[in-house]
Amino acid sequence: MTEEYEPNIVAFLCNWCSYAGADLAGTSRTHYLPNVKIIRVMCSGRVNPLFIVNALQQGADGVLISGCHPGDCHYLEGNFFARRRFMLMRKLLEHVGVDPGRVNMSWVSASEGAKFKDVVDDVVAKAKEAGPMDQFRRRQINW
Amino acid sequence: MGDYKFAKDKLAEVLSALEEYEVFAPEAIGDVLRFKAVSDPAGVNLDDYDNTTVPPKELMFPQTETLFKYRLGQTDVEPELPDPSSKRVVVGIRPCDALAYTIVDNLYGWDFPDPYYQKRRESTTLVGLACAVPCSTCFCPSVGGAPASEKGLDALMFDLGDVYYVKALTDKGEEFGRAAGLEAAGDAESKAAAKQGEDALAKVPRSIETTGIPEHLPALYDDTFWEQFSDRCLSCGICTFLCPTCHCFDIQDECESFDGRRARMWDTCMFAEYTRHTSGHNPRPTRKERTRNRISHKYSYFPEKFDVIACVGCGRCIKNCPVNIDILDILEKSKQAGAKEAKTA
Amino acid sequence: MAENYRPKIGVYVCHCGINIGSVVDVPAVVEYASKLPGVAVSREYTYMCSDPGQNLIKEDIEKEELNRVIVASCSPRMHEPTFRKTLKEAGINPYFLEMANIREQCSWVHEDRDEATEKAKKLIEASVAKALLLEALEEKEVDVIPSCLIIGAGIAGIQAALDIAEAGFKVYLVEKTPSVGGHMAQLDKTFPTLDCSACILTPKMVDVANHPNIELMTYSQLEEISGYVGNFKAKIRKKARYVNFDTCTGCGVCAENCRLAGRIPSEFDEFIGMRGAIYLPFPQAVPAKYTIDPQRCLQLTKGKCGKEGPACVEACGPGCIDFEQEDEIVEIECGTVIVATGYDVFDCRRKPEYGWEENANVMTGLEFERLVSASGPTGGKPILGRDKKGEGGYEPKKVAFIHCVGSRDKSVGNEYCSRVCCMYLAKQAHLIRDKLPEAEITVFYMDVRAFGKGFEEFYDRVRREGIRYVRGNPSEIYRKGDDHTMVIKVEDTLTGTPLEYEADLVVLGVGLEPRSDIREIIDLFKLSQSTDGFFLEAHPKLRPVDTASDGVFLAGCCQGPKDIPDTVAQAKGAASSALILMAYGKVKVEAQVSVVNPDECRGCGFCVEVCPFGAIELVDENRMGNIVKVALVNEALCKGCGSCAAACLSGAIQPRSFKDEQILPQIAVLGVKP
Amino acid sequence: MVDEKKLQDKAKETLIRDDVRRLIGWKRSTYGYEAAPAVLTDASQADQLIFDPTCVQNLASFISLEEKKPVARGAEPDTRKIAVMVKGCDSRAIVQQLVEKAYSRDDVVVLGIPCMGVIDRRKAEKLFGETAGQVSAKVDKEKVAVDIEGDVKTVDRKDILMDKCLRCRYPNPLVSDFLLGEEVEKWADDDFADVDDFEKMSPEEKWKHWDEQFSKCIRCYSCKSVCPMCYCVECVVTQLKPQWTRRSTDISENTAYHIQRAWHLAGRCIECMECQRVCPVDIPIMTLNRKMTRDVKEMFDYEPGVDPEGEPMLASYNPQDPEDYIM
Amino acid sequence: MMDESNPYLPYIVRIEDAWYETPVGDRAVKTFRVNFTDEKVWDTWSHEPGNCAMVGRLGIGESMFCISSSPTEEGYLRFSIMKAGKVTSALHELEAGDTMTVRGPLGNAFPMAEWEGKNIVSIGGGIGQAPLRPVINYIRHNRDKYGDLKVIYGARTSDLHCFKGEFDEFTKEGTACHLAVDVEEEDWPHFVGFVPDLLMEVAPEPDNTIAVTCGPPILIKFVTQNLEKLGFTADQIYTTLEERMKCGIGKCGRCNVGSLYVCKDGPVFSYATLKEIPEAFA
Ligand SMILES: Cc1cc2nc3c(=O)[nH]c(=O)nc-3n(C[C@H](O)[C@H](O)[C@H](O)COP(=O)(O)OP(=O)(O)OC[C@H]3O[C@@H](n4cnc5c(N)ncnc54)[C@H](O)[C@@H]3O)c2cc1C
Ligand SMILES: Cc1cc2nc3c(=O)[nH]c(=O)nc-3n(C[C@H](O)[C@H](O)[C@H](O)COP(=O)(O)OP(=O)(O)OC[C@H]3O[C@@H](n4cnc5c(N)ncnc54)[C@H](O)[C@@H]3O)c2cc1C
Ligand code: SF4
Ligand code: SF4
Ligand code: SF4
Ligand code: SF4
Ligand code: SF4
Ligand code: SF4
Repeated sequence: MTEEYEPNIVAFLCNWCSYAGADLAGTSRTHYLPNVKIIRVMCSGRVNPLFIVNALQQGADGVLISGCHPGDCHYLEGNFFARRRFMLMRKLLEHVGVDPGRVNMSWVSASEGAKFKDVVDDVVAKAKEAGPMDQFRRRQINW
Repeated sequence: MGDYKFAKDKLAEVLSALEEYEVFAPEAIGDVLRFKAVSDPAGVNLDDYDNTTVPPKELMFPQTETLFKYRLGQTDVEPELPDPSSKRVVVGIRPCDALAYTIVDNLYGWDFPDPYYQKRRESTTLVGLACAVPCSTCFCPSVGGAPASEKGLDALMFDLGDVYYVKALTDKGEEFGRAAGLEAAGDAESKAAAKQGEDALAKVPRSIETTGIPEHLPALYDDTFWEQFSDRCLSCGICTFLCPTCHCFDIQDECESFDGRRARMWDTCMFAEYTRHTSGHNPRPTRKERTRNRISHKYSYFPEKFDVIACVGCGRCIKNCPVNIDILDILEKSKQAGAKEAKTA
Repeated sequence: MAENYRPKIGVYVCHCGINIGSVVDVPAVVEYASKLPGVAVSREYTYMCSDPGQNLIKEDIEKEELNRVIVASCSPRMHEPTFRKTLKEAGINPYFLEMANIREQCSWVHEDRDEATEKAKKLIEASVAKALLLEALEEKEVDVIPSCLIIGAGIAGIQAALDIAEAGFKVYLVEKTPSVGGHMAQLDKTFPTLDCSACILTPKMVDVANHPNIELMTYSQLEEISGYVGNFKAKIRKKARYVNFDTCTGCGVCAENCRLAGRIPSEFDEFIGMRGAIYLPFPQAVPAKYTIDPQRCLQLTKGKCGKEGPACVEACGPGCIDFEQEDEIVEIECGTVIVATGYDVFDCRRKPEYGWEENANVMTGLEFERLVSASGPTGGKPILGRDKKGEGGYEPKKVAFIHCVGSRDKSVGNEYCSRVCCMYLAKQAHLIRDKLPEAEITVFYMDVRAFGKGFEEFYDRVRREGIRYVRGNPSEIYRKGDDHTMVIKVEDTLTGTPLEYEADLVVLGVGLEPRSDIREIIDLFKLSQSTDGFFLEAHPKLRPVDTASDGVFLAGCCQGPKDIPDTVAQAKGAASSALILMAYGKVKVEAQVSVVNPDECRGCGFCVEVCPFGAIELVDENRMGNIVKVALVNEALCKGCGSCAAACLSGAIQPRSFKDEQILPQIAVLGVKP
Repeated sequence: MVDEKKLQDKAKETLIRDDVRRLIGWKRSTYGYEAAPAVLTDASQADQLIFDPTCVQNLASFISLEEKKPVARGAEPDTRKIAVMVKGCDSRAIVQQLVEKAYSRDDVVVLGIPCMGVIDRRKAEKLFGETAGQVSAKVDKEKVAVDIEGDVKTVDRKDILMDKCLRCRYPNPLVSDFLLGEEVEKWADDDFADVDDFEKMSPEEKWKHWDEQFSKCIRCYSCKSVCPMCYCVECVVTQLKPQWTRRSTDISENTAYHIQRAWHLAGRCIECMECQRVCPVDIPIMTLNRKMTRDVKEMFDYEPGVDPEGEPMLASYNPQDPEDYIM
Repeated sequence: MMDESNPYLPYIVRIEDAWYETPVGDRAVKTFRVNFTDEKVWDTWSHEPGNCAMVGRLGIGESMFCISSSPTEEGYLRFSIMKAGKVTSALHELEAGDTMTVRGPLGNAFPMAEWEGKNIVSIGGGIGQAPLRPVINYIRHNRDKYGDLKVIYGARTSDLHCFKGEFDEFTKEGTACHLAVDVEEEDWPHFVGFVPDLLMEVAPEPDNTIAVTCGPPILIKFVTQNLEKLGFTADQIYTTLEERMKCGIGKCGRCNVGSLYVCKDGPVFSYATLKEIPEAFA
């Protein structure tokens, strides 16, 4: 598994902080890796943990959920629920044998464009370490 | 037709000799047995096995099966038919499960014959293994079977201690004997086998008299009799998924961006969604109707259409039902209820 | 246009000048998009957001009967409203728009042309996948309560209040301290014109107190706010002043008699002057009503004041003093909110090397303002080192001003420029020159930023008044001996010579910082902060007074450092934004609200527990003759956050435009490796 | 120990009540080591009822299993109560169902039974083989006596009782209107050693383990059908719009199904172990549930099914919740 | 006939024309006129009024619909499809030029030959007119073989009437058309009320007459009751049944009513047959 592979990461970013943070990374021309593809949701609390399972089934090598820092949720408390959910979902996936490095969460505020870059780099590095996530992929299965 | 035998410890060799066949035999994962294509003949063990949990119906009618593939935007479809020339042999199938094929054949051969099922049937040789000790929930003799029933089989093996006695029953069975390079058996083996069959028959633990059942079940259509069972049914469908004669399926399209397939997968009349219309109307809205349909289908509707009860008495539904819904219990009680119904009518 | 029609999608890929086109291979992306399912038109254009760009979309909608539009350009946070409007004008539902952010997420962050192009393709494909399942949404309007709540009565709050009140709308102006005025009231003269701060501010303060449309609540604090744009409900705590507000005439006899008179450092005078436990913060305070400091008042803290009981009670003619007074909670309803809570000056304790805490003759710019103010503790005389009775002291002979204290300084965490210090130090240098023509005045600066109207001229004038500007950033300031001589260690960076400059008054040009209590407001309104810690505006350029919360606007220094003219301008901007809503009288409520499928809801109420806005309740539903409980969403309260959807196990509740069935196809596209 | 006579009398008394529609208890099964649930509507049937260690089923499941039949126009729906017998573990299902508003407390009559443990059919079959005969049993602090058609065999509790009983923390019902029998003393605690053991595996080993287990799954959904907490009108796993999981049985869909199910039971599973018991292909489903139970307890200090006033775990939070891996 | 060797394989058809019968929205009815992409199929194709077909869209699935054109309308097939769930919604997205899949003809048919020489009364409601339309057209195109033809049809509102234009045509040809809406509406010249009531008003003579009816279950129930009141015997009444279907060829198991498979033994049944099967009215 040493052969270099480019992991594919699906990210769910809340509109108010993290998506804005990613925008800021853009406006400040902060270069980061292209492996992460962003889906915009209004709040990290919107992200159904089963989305992760689905993303892995589709062939993603990792996922990232990112929201406002605790206490800063535009919707008051959505990220608190999200935190609970993903703390737990990660454990569940880990128990099933999914490398925990594939499930990532971050708090990125609208002003943390630079942090967003760091998060992306980190998530990609972890997915690289975990190797390609083939076992779970729908289209990998022979039908 | 010839009689053959081989030493029990030669099983692996015999299986290895079947080069031109894809060989299927029961395989254990933990305590659960299921027929699987044999990858390592030495690993096959036909001792101490009652029957597989999942019936070998999956060999003719896999739980999930591609009907055809396509590419969106193109105007042709590509059927995924099994190749009838690829020969398969199932070693160790129990007589009840082989009998089940003969029942399902009726339906899959009816009018629009089902090529997927039929092609698999045609290409498969069934080498049965007679039951020396019947299972705890078995009642095959009551529905036309027996621990050493030959119906539907191409060959039948008997476990005679040190040797397997193999009785070829059809040409396919003969061919199997030849391909496996079996030696001819003698009278002794054939007698021992017959004896074993009789003994086993006597040991079958449960039974039911089926005469009249197909006729009186419809009369119980609205009877509250069903509820004493259906009230505790989970609608889980184990009974039907595991039944060797249950043949219902769902068809769904699956697509990966542009590549798609239409596939069918096992379904069960015990699920509420099975009959639910899009409008929300459900002709079988509660477990009562569903339980009634399962039993009636096997013991009344199917016989009415095809003149044979769609049950081989394998006892899987009894054994695996988590809430002790016991088909024999239902049938027995249906007789009492039927009698009552008749009286009041 | 019928929603059920087969989706006909138009994809519009923007070059954004060269912002996108220089990195992403736009023609290749356009070509790729044209083959995606449902795509009828795929085009490129230099500036999609320009009029011709929008017209292109409109024409296609008309000619090609498009019913879905995808604009691949900048962030939806930038132009989603623009293109929604385009769709609307072209006669299709504005929610049939999806944007692919190929600028912020592609061309600006990736260099490799191929990688960026591939990613752009994927992002558009995901947008197409979602667009296929978009639904038409209805934009509803609710009435806007014609009143505005303004928090903070510095010059920003005052100006906004007056503008709104003048326009005929009700204003609730809430000020934490006993008087309006804010920092501006503390200033002596104001740069660059040197108007007397009090002279220009006081009339406004009086107006605010007297305006029939303004309900002024000083010494008050916002406690709770709920609701949504157009319909806020607020709870305001009016703190007990222990003085009857209505009968107090402001005569001040009480304060004169207070047993602690002149013994408590006055916050208004930046603690260099004194007040009593009952006090008026400053003579021109509005309202001119006295307040008892509950932390210091002997009666209130010890239960006993002197032998004969509280002196103030004795002294007060109209008998206003009431120790039993309690805080009062006022509930109000308002349609809009302006936050104008201002700033704090940099806390010099965070720069101990300047010795501010230990040395009375090292003072902040704000302290200096009080020192030279005619209404200040010294009556405007620059006298230092007086004793407790206000006697003695000296006039400084050598005065030093230090620029950029707590600004542009990574070591204290403030990278930004505070924008006013250069000018106020120049102003102060001028003032001291005025008062002490003989003094030696030196200003230590990094650079001088005199960017405003009349600033450079003013700076030039000050320099010509015999004030020395030395370029250097002092590393240390310490007391030389027992007298008041301070040594400033600094390197003149123009000549490269290290200096040890001596002065007997050092003024630190402290910068502006977010208020230390800023969290109170953040927690109440869920506002975001920018990196510098000030409130984050909705857009730094185009929506500088708006926040992410609809109906809540920003004015003044709470959004970032600025001088008075800018503060006033922004206050007027915030006022006009609030006025737009109130004048129109209606506001669109979120269309992307959640909906419940009552056939799938199991009535568990998880969503009810999760919803931060209390927008969901369980109601009875007749399911084929059986009464069951199901969830129901109040669309006016729902903000569309979608937390409920993630909590609902059966997927019965879904936020419109972000439904599971709309997100899953996006995952399906983006999950696959290119 | 429960006096069956008293139990039957109480059942009769309950069934006679005007406001009770049906009573769910246990009766002797037609064969084998597990009793059968009995759904009674008439006091005359109460004599069938039993309670002994063969009474494994969690009858709380049947409250939600009963379909709400369409009511003809003009007719009144039957809103009478359901009476249900519950063991200690099962009673947590009632509590959790109440937390989740599956019904209100007034809709049920709970007949609680202190329990000393129930038989694991699989363990029994290993010990004594399958049987076509009827079985009854007795249990005390040390031993279980199994009576197979008169043939009595006595074994150690740990060899035959269900795993959940060996670590049972709630042998006495947490909610009941009537207690049938005397409360018993708790004999065990739960240290989650099974979860710890499992966690020693590497991700690859875990995946391999589940790959083998999940590939057996025939997706009969019995594990979900039997679960007292799974009472959704339509389960997400069978929904078509959107379709979360496909019906095809392959390792991807099977795994997805099991993750979905375990996820949905996180903080809700009350450890009655019914799911694992009913699985026809012996998939150790509880391993996932146990992991969730342990982590929910450890991370959020939450235990489902003990406090009827409690908040649902996933619909609540604590600002101090852990967030160690969050960047 | 279908590919004999594999009844699961569909034909691909191209939509020649598609239009809405009722206002666009949920439960709208859209009619598709289709032709085989491979015109040779016509050589082996033959269907009768009442036959159905599985119509689908690759990637989505297929569902059962009756062929709403009569075999006498040559060169095309028609389907009128109500938007209900997954497949029908996907089909509604299609327009002229797009392709669909068709698998059929399936099921039995109305015994048109048997009915020759008889009077026919067709009683339909809503989308239930779809299986009746081929019967009517078959008779119109074989006018001399049948007796009197009466058409009774209703829907909730006139908007929701399917095949609106065609009734005028029938009337012009001399066929009596009785139309109804459930509730009063402006400019409605015809009957206001439910179809079973309209039936009583029209009161067809049972003598030598066959009544065919189709519509929502409640309509079928009251229409049959009223027909019996008018003197029709069970074997003079025909209707079609609807059950959930997947294979359409009697294999997948779910459409059984008693021992009959609606997809093969039906969907056309005489009331005489149905009376014997309690499940038929579930
Ligand atoms: C030393 C110094 C000299 C200056 N000199 C000049 C000058 O010469 N010319 C010039 O143009 N500018 C000058 N400035 C800048 C000027 O002070 C600001 O531009 C101006 O005061 C900003 O006004 P504001 O209303 O935004 O904030 P503030 O004046 O800070 O007012 C905010 C008000 O809100 C209140 N408040 C805060 N939080 C709450 C709450 N939670 N609830 C209720 N009320 C609250 C506060 O009590 C305060 O009254 C100077 C600044 C300094 C530090
Ligand atoms: C013999 C017959 C003739 C029909 N003729 C017509 C017609 O001419 N015009 C018309 O609009 N409708 C007709 N229907 C009904 C039509 O089949 C259903 O509306 C359609 O299957 C709903 O499918 P869906 O995929 O949109 O619904 P979904 O709920 O998304 O699909 C679920 C699946 O369930 C099955 N299903 C669900 N409801 C029904 C149902 N009522 N009948 C059969 N299968 C169902 C199908 O297999 C379908 O693929 C007919 C049904 C039958 C049995
Ligand atoms: S009905 Fe039961 S006993 Fe009969 S064949 Fe099926 S599983 Fe076996
Ligand atoms: S196995 Fe038992 S509980 Fe499950 S559906 Fe069949 S009869 Fe019902
Ligand atoms: S969470 Fe879902 S199921 Fe529960 S009440 Fe809310 S919408 Fe209904
Ligand atoms: S009960 Fe077992 S086989 Fe059935 S779905 Fe659950 S895990 Fe799979
Ligand atoms: S698995 Fe989830 S959606 Fe399905 S029934 Fe259980 S709780 Fe409901
Ligand atoms: S998941 Fe299993 S153990 Fe948990 S409550 Fe449901 S059935 Fe019981």
